[in-house]
Amino acid sequence: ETLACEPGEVYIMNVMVSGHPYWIPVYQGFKQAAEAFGCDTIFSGTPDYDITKQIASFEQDLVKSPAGVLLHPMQADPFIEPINRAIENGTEIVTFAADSPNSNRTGYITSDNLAEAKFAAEEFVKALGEDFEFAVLENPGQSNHDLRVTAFLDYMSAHYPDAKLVGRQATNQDSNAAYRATASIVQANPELDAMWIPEAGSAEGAVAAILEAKADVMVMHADVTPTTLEHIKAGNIHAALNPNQGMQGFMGFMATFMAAHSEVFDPFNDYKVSGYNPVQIPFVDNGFSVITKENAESFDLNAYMEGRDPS
Amino acid sequence: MTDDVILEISDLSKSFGPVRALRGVNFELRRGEIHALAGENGAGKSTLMNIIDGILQPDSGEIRLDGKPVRIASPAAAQTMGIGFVHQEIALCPDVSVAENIFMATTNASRALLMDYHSLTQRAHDVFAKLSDIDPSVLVRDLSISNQQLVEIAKALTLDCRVLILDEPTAALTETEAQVLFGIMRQLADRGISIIYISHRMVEIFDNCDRVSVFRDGRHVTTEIVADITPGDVVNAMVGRDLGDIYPEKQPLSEQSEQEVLRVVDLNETHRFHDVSFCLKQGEILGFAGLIGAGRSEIAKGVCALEGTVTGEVWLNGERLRLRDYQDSINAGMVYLSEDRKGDGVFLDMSIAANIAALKPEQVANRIGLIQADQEETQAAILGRKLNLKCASLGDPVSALSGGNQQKVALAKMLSVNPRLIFLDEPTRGVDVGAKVEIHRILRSLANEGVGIIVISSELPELLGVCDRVLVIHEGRIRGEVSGADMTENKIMHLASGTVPGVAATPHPAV
Amino acid sequence: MDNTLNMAETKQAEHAAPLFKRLIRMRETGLILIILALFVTMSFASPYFLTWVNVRAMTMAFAVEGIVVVGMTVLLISGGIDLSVGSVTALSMVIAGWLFLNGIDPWVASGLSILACTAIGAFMGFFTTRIGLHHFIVSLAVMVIARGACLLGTGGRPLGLYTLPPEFKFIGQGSIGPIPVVIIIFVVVVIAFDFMLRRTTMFRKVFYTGSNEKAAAYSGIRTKKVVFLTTTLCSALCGVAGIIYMARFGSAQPTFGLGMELNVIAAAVIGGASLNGGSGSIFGAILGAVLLSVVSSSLALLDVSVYWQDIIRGSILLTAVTIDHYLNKKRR
Amino acid sequence: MDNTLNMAETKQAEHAAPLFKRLIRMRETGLILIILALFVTMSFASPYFLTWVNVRAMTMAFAVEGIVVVGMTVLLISGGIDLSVGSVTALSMVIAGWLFLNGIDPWVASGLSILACTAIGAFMGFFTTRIGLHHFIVSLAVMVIARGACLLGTGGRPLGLYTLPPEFKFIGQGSIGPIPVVIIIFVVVVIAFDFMLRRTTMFRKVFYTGSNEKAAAYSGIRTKKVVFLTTTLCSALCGVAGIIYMARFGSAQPTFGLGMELNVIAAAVIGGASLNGGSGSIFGAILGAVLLSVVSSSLALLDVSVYWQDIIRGSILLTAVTIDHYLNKKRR
Ligand SMILES: Nc1ncnc2c1ncn2[C@@H]1O[C@H](COP(=O)(O)OP(=O)(O)OP(=O)(O)O)[C@@H](O)[C@H]1O
Ligand SMILES: Nc1ncnc2c1ncn2[C@@H]1O[C@H](COP(=O)(O)OP(=O)(O)OP(=O)(O)O)[C@@H](O)[C@H]1O
Ligand SMILES: [Mg+2]
Ligand SMILES: [Mg+2]
Repeated sequence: ETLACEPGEVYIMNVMVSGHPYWIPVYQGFKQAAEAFGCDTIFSGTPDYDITKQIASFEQDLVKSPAGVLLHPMQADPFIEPINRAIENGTEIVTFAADSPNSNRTGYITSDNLAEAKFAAEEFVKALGEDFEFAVLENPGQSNHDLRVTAFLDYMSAHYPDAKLVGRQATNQDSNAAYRATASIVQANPELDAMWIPEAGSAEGAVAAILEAKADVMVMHADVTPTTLEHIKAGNIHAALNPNQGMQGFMGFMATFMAAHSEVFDPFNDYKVSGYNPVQIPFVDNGFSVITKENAESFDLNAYMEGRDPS
Repeated sequence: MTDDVILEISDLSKSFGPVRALRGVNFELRRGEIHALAGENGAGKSTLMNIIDGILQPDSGEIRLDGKPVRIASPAAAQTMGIGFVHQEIALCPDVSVAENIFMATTNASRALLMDYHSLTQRAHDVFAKLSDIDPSVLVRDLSISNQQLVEIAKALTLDCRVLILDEPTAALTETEAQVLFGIMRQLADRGISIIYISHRMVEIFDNCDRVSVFRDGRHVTTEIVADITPGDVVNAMVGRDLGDIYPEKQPLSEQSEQEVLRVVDLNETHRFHDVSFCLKQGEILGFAGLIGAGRSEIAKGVCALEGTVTGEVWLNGERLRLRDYQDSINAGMVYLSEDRKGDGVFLDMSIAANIAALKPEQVANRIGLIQADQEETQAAILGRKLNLKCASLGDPVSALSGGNQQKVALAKMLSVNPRLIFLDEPTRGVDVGAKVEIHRILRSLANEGVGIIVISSELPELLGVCDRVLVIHEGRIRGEVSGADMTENKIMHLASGTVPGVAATPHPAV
Repeated sequence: MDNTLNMAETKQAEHAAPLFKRLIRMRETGLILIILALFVTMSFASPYFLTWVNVRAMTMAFAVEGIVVVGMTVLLISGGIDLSVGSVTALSMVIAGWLFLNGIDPWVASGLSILACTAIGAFMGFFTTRIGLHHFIVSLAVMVIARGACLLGTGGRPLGLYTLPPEFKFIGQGSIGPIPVVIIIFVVVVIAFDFMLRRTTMFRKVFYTGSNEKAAAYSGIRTKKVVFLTTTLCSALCGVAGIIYMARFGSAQPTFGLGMELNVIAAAVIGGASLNGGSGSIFGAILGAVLLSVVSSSLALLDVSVYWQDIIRGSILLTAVTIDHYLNKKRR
Repeated sequence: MDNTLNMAETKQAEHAAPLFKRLIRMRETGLILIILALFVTMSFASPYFLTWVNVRAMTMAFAVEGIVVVGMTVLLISGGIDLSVGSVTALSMVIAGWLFLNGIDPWVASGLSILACTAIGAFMGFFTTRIGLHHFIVSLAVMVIARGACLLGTGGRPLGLYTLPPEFKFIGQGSIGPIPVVIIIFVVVVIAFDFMLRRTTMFRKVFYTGSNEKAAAYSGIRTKKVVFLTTTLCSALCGVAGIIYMARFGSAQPTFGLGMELNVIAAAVIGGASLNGGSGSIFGAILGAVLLSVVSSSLALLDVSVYWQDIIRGSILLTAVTIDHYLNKKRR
């Protein structure tokens, strides 16, 4: 007997700011895995950056009694109670890209922000030596972006104390704010060699400012947009580190599906007595790609989505 | 005056919901005449004018201009037909200079691309040369209400119109300014311009107008040539009965009490008034006279701690008041009726009942501070009836009332707290003769009950008729005092304009 | 006389069909009809709509914000406006959370936090009434400052507060019978303020002040004090809302409430509050919040494509306001 | 008479030192002083501040938004307000970008996009003037709808427009001599509108309408038309700004301009525009934008900690507005 969905068995992927393009390839991976098992999927969440609305949409998902929800919780703790309630009522929950570690969710799929930060640091050192000036833009309050920056700074100060942090500005994914901040940083630090930016929106503005100032700065950032992709092709941006979104969605589905079909799994532990789901996956790393001039062509989301159904 | 009819209105009707403001009205205006409109508050005068100016559309009826039926769709359309209108309620742009306000319509109509501020100011100066000495470059928001009224008039005079409508233009003006206006009106009429003049002051109608039309309850009652009738006839037609004596009996000399209701000693305000001392005896009605901007309102507000930083002493019924603000004054029983009813007298978008309760909402509330709607209505109904307030429902917003009825609401608000002393600044502004008589009677009976009454009025006959004693204010100082036989228009005018050396004011009351 | 007659007539009519008449004359009737229509449509469109779980989720989605809507409505009526509600709410969570993590009893911490928010309101009240700046600009500056304080207090990372005692979490997560405590608090606050605003002399002065500040001053009302108090009240209610959010989420989020101000003001305005002051009602504002929230929730429930959701949401909002406008016009 | 005397005095003084007097009497003088003070402080604090490159960068940071500020100021003066500026600007980029990617000449695409934005403005104008809804609520709905249209047109993905021809990119990235084209366009727009608003009869009607709509209508001004046109103008200028942004960033971002409305309104208000209509100036509003932008840039230049920046920014804003208020009070 093979594992497959019953008719009407549905899996939901719930996110915040649901119009953001980041989710598109994730959902494609989610769907591809679901199709392989004959399952139905729904893309859900709130278009707003609003925790209350995301919780409401999550609770509304539960009205449909899905077998499982792959959830990107906007904040960790507010979701503890809703997640636990969902599991009690028979819907399995797996988190991705952001976690709710104190809840009873069975799995967590993410890219390793520490690994990204480490890679970026080593890449700078490879090109610039151990003694250079660098700046970061950041987005306080957004956990994964925060982690990318703090991990980078920690790594640099631990391993390359000679490199000097000369600018650190919050630009909150706003390209105009990033433009302004970068322009000022470049002014104040004519010797600036490198910049690390945790997301692509700010990178667009930062590159514009650097080009205008005709400064020689090595830029790396996480995530990617068509514009930064073009900048990579043109050599204005050294590289972008892009989480493997497809894998995130695909593994996300697998983890959710397995949690919902845990009856096939009978591990050597106390789950029967203690009554928890045996499919516990503390952490899956979906990996990341390094986008450079050479491979940029393959990261055109519009080309990828050609002929695919976004919903 | 010629006989050709320029504007003709027949069978015009207009309703506001259940209120039938105009019912089949007929009216005609001839070239070069000054045609007065008279009628009680709410008779429909302003409504008719608003229709002629295109602000309101009639429900039925016909308007003919030069014999041709017309539809006046908007004030802009009225303007192109040569109709100019000075509104009962001042409508000026407060953030804009006087000069620009005056020439707003001209600016609008002109094809010029750029503003010519210099010529604007120059022309405004010319207009004011006859009228007043307002600086055309100041912002309208910095003008007093009377000066704003003058701007309104100046605005109308610059219009190139054939029909000029003046809706109670003199309500806030003193005799002097009013006379200037009448002079200008006559010149215009002689040039063939037709003027519709609305006023509740019979004297003005009889001194300056050619014909008079009387309205009652939205109906046109009669149109007469002024020379053929008497003010009594007009009042009779308006009210439907004879009013008898317009002013109540004065306080007989014999009954004058020595008991002081109010005593003000050495009241000073750096910019507005100086060394003001006076007292008010029980049973007496005191008047403040003066020219526009003399400082009458400011003194009253100063006494009530309503505005400005004032030094000096105020004693009410023998007790020294130390007022932090107007709230304290109200609590002490001293209230001030504002001259600018639209600006600070009423809450236009709130109900009549709520307006009347505003001074002390606690009065219509139960012990734990909950407003009792029925008590609120009852209070409003009682006061409304007393003042002959005409309204569809006490729950209507004040904005739905005619000008004079709004004034009655403002007055009712003052009376609602049973004050010990009332300053009434232009109390009968825009109020019809019938109601005026009523208000004067109320004032007298309040005075007889021991309530202090101080009346500020630009209408000298009113001051003479109502007050037992009048203080004349000139440039922020008390210039003199008249009472008894001394109380004549002539004497007051001389004192007010400063052409007579100031006679000693009320001797300082010994403290 | 005409008026006495007319008045008598009105009185009579009122007695004839008092409830119906009063309903028709109510400002809020239009909104109620629109929301009812939405409910009926939705219950045909989705079998899940009228389930208890869904209704509960929808109510929970606006209940706490509803408390802020109450404060904003009172402030709008008095003629003010407050853009800082979102950050002050967040700051309330952050202060209370920070104090709690530093060993202070959560109830005491909450009290102190609400007090701090009240002080912020007083601060804004000072600048608007004493110095005479516009509410818009003062509250905008405070919005930025309070958000900065949130970041400073948390280092930009949410404070995890799952160690809050259960009796405290009960405020945000518990239920009495089937009804969540949050909803109970919300309903109590709404009813209390709606009643006070309609009936007490104290709040009547808020209407006078907002309707015509000068006339109010000329009626002896200490208008500056009134505006000062409404400004303070609004921030205090943000403080309360922040505490409830904290109990509900078990965390304090420095980025909470971004953009909340527009939502809250929109709710009040849809419900009949005038941005020029002088009119508005709590009941109406809450209906406005319900409308906004139900539309969002419905679109989520119907699985409408994200790319269409905003367009539909905006269009429904515009349509609803237009219909309400016409219904009110007729009624007058 | 007292006032005649005063008038004479004023007249005389005016002739004595006309320029100085006029400067002192200008509404904007206070702001200029504050900005100057900021500049002086900053040039001591950082040697990089007064370099051409930095000034250029600071100007670039607000130049395009400055065009939107112009539109908003005119709208505010006429008594309206527009919350949709951010999304309409984004939509302008998206429409033009989408058309360009579908093979239409970028200049034609830009023209069509500006036209579309103008139509959106006309749509809002219709709802506010003909139906009689409040600007706030209409523009809020349109803000949501336009944002939705951005998402729909792009699938939420920014459109990469790297292939835009260089002569088009020149608008956003080129320079004439040392001066960027963006700044030239900005300065021309500002000077043109400032002049028109001060001097042309057409724009004076905007002041009249905003100051007292009734009085303006009584003078024959078609106030609804005026408000309709200012609403349309504001959106049209958002369209222009969107095109310049597109040329500058070489991409169309559906999420661009979130929260722009508050910034833009704040600039206008700091510069003396009244939210009740009737007063304001382009020059002042631009000074407001300069103030906001220079503060941000300075904080970045001084590398102030992220966690302190908001607090300092808000405090400077509040202080500046307060000082400006007192300077204006004195001047009167
Ligand atoms: N906008 C309105 N809504 C409802 N009723 C109105 C409105 N405007 C006027 N009315 C009513 O129409 C009637 C006529 O009012 P109008 O203003 O024409 O009186 P008026 O003769 O000018 O009185 P006054 O001498 O007091 O100015 C009044 O009963 C008034 O209440
Ligand atoms: N807000 C104000 N700011 C500056 N001056 C004012 C203000 N209000 C009044 N004044 C001035 O104070 C003086 C006294 O004005 P007030 O209104 O008391 O005069 P009044 O005798 O009541 O005359 P009226 O009301 O008929 O104009 C005038 O010169 C007036 O211009
Ligand atoms: Mg009238
Ligand atoms: Mg006066």
